[in-house]
Amino acid sequence: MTATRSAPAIEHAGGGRRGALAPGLLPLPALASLAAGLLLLPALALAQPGNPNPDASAPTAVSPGSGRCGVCHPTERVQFEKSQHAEEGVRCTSCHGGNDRSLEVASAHGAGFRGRPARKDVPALCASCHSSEARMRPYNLPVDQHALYQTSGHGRLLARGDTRVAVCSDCHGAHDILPPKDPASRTFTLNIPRTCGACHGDSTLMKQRGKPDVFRLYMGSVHARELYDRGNLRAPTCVSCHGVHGAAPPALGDVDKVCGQCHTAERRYFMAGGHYRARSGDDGPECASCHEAHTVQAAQPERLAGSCAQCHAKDAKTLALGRRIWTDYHSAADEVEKAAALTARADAVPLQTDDYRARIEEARTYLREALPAAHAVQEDVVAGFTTRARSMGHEVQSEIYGKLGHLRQRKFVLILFWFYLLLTLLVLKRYRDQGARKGSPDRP
Amino acid sequence: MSATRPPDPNGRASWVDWLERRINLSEIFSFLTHFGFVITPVDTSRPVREVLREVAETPVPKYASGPRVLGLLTAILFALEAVTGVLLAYYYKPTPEAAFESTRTIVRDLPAGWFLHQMHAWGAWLLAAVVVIRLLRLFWDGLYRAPREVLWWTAVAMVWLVLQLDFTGRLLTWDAHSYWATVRGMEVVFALPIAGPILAFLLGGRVVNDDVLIRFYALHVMVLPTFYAACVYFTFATLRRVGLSPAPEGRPEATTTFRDHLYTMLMLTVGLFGVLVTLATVLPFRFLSAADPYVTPGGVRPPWYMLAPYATLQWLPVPAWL
Amino acid sequence: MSAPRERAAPATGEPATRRRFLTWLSRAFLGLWGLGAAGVVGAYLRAPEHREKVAGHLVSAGLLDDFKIGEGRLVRHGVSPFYVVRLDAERVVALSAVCTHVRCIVDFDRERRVLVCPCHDGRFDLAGNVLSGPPPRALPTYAVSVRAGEIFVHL
Amino acid sequence: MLLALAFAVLLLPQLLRGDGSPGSRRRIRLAGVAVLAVWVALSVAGALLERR
Repeated sequence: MTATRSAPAIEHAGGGRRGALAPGLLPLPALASLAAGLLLLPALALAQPGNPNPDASAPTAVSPGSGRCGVCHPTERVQFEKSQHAEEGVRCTSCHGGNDRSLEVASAHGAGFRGRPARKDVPALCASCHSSEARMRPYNLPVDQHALYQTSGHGRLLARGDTRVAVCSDCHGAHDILPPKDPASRTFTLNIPRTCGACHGDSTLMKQRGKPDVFRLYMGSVHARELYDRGNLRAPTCVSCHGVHGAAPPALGDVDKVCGQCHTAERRYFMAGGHYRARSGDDGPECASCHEAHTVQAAQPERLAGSCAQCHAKDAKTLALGRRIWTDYHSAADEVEKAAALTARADAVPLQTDDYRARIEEARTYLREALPAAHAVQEDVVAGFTTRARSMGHEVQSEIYGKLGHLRQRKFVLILFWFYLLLTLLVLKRYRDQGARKGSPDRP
Repeated sequence: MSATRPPDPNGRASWVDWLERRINLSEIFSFLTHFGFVITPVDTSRPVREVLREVAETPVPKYASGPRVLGLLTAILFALEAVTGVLLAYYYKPTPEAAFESTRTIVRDLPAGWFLHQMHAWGAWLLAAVVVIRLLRLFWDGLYRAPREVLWWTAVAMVWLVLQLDFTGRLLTWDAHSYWATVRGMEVVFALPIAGPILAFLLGGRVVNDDVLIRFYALHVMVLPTFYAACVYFTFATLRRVGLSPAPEGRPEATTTFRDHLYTMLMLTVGLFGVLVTLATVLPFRFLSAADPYVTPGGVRPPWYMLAPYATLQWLPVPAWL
Repeated sequence: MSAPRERAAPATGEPATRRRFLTWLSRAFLGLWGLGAAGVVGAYLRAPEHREKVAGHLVSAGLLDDFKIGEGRLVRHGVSPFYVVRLDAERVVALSAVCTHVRCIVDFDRERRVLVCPCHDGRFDLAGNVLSGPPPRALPTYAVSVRAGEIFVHL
Repeated sequence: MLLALAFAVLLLPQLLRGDGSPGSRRRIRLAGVAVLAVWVALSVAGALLERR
């Protein structure tokens, strides 16, 4: 960051003399620029848009990124100097045109000056570089973002002349563009909901368009809880389901594919089940029918009754099926938890319980497998797992109960044993005394 | 107990006679005299019933009582250890992976497995106590002088063997306490100047791992019991040669019959069994968590017979001893 | 051992039958020790076989899609290994892999669709029936259910 | 240490010949009791040591 640090000194020196550097002052800025130039040499070696003839060591190039624009635009300069673009040698003029070596407004904002790009022009402006295979190749970046954008909901509205939709700069920032890996970036996983929520959480804007405030909905979902409360960066954000540059709501028939990217087992069972077969075209039950689209929630029994009733209101038998599956699952889970509680009791006795714990874990795994299996909405499919979990819980319970019972019995049996033992001693003594009585007269 | 069965006075043919016509039972019985268990010469040309009656009526000193009983106890307890040990060995697997689990199966899951395990453990505890007390008694009564020096040597050897059996057997359960007690015990042994490296060589290294476990197992179930049995034989044989220890001074030597002696011994065994069962039920040895070579549990204490060296080593640095 | 003693001490004048009964009783009493020891040791020694039988009633044999049509696979399950054979797109059968003759593990001959015992060349068809050779009984077959693409065998 | 101790005990018959008189026997017994007392004291110390 030598460049950034050396910049104020140069500006001070250059600013007072309006660009006419006396030969005597040359060593200081020249030295500084040289150092900056050396650091940025790899970046400068690349072809630079809008600045076809970069000359870093020239005395007029005061700041490699922002040139002299920052003298009048300090806020933008500070933002821009931190951005990835500045690091890779993109200059102000690359987007805004004009001449960044001049301090005269007339010549700086002179020939080829674009000023602030209109919103509708932003995607094309970014695409001028980002769709160029040749320019993006060194960074191994995709070049299809602009094409994708044009297919997105945002892009299509923009094409129709609606400029109150997201363009590149709304999500990536204008001057302070950072790579998505940078935690400070707006496109960093943790920040994506807020970035999208800037518009989709603006209730007045969304009301005008007749859309729900999905940001708030998302923040109430299990996905948001996973992301923020547990810090799991693999939890899905907006872009996981809607796409990044091609952001659009998935078609009704595609919801299970979208959710199935992560919930593979659920999708497998869902596709094997009656709900999937019952779908006709785009109509029919899909993931969001029970779990909600943005407020994604685990299906709870109490919610379940409601969500089933959306379609099966008149069908008491089917409604009961859902309840039965839940009862089955919970009774199995209760058995397993009872076994776990019993293990704790056995620990206190103490009995050795390592392998009981292992079996309880196995039973819990079956229970976890039963949840995806429930998406097949068939009783016997779920029962395949719950039965095993329940029987393992039962086995562990009965084994521990047996052992605890044994422990209680032992001391009782010991008393009986002593009674028997004393009797035995008496019998043996009788034998011995009989033998002695008989033997003594023979003895010499 | 057929040893005391007198001949049928009616002369009725029984299975004993039937067998006698084919095998010389007296000859087989006379083996016992070679081992020193029966202290009467046996005339092998006579039928076994007569021999048995004669043996049963042989007057013997009353040695199943008083301090003399200690020698008998070392043999009875050893027999008990052998029986329970063999039964335990049926299910025990001497590898670090399986040792703990197989012991747990025995102790927790097999019917009466806990009983055999605790009997073996408490029997070992009592045996160690008995051999040590016996040694003290022999010293107190001056029974180490000629002609009983062999008796003394075997008694010392038995103490040493029992302590080694205890030490090797302790590790086999491979639970946290037994493992760490062994590790600490081995550290003491390895600290010795000459014996340390030799033992390390014999036991397969200074680290208590699978090599050590299997060698301990071999020592525990084969080598040491064999030597112990030999010691028991030497004891009986020596007793036969030099006679029992003299009666306490000032008291006449009480005599009894061999039959009487056998009954007394049987009653002694039954009583001992009762004591062991009580101990095994009321005060079971703990067996909880599996040994983890990377976690040392607190409260690991050496067995009682090692407490004195342990205390010494705590206060005196090891080199001072050497 | 006390049998002759009843005659050895007749002076007490007790009836011989009562003495004999007492003797019998005390002998039976002592005999219970042997019985008890035999019971305890017997229960201890008998245990492993007993334990094996408890294991598993519903065994997963893997996913249906992993089986090619006509493929048979040996499932190693405790003391009762079994074969799972996929007959066609839908039907799957499960048979014990233990020959009924001398308990050898049979091989699956995919081409002839028979199970062949390597020990004495006993042959079984896929319903378990004996085709040829010494086996005295048919192989036990097990019920199979396919749930969501996974094969379960009811042992 | 145990080994060395065992050898010493093993050679006791040779080490303690004595003259068989009641006096010498009492002395030997006294020495044995003293050794035992030290051993027991050390054992008690060892048992308490761990508890601390």
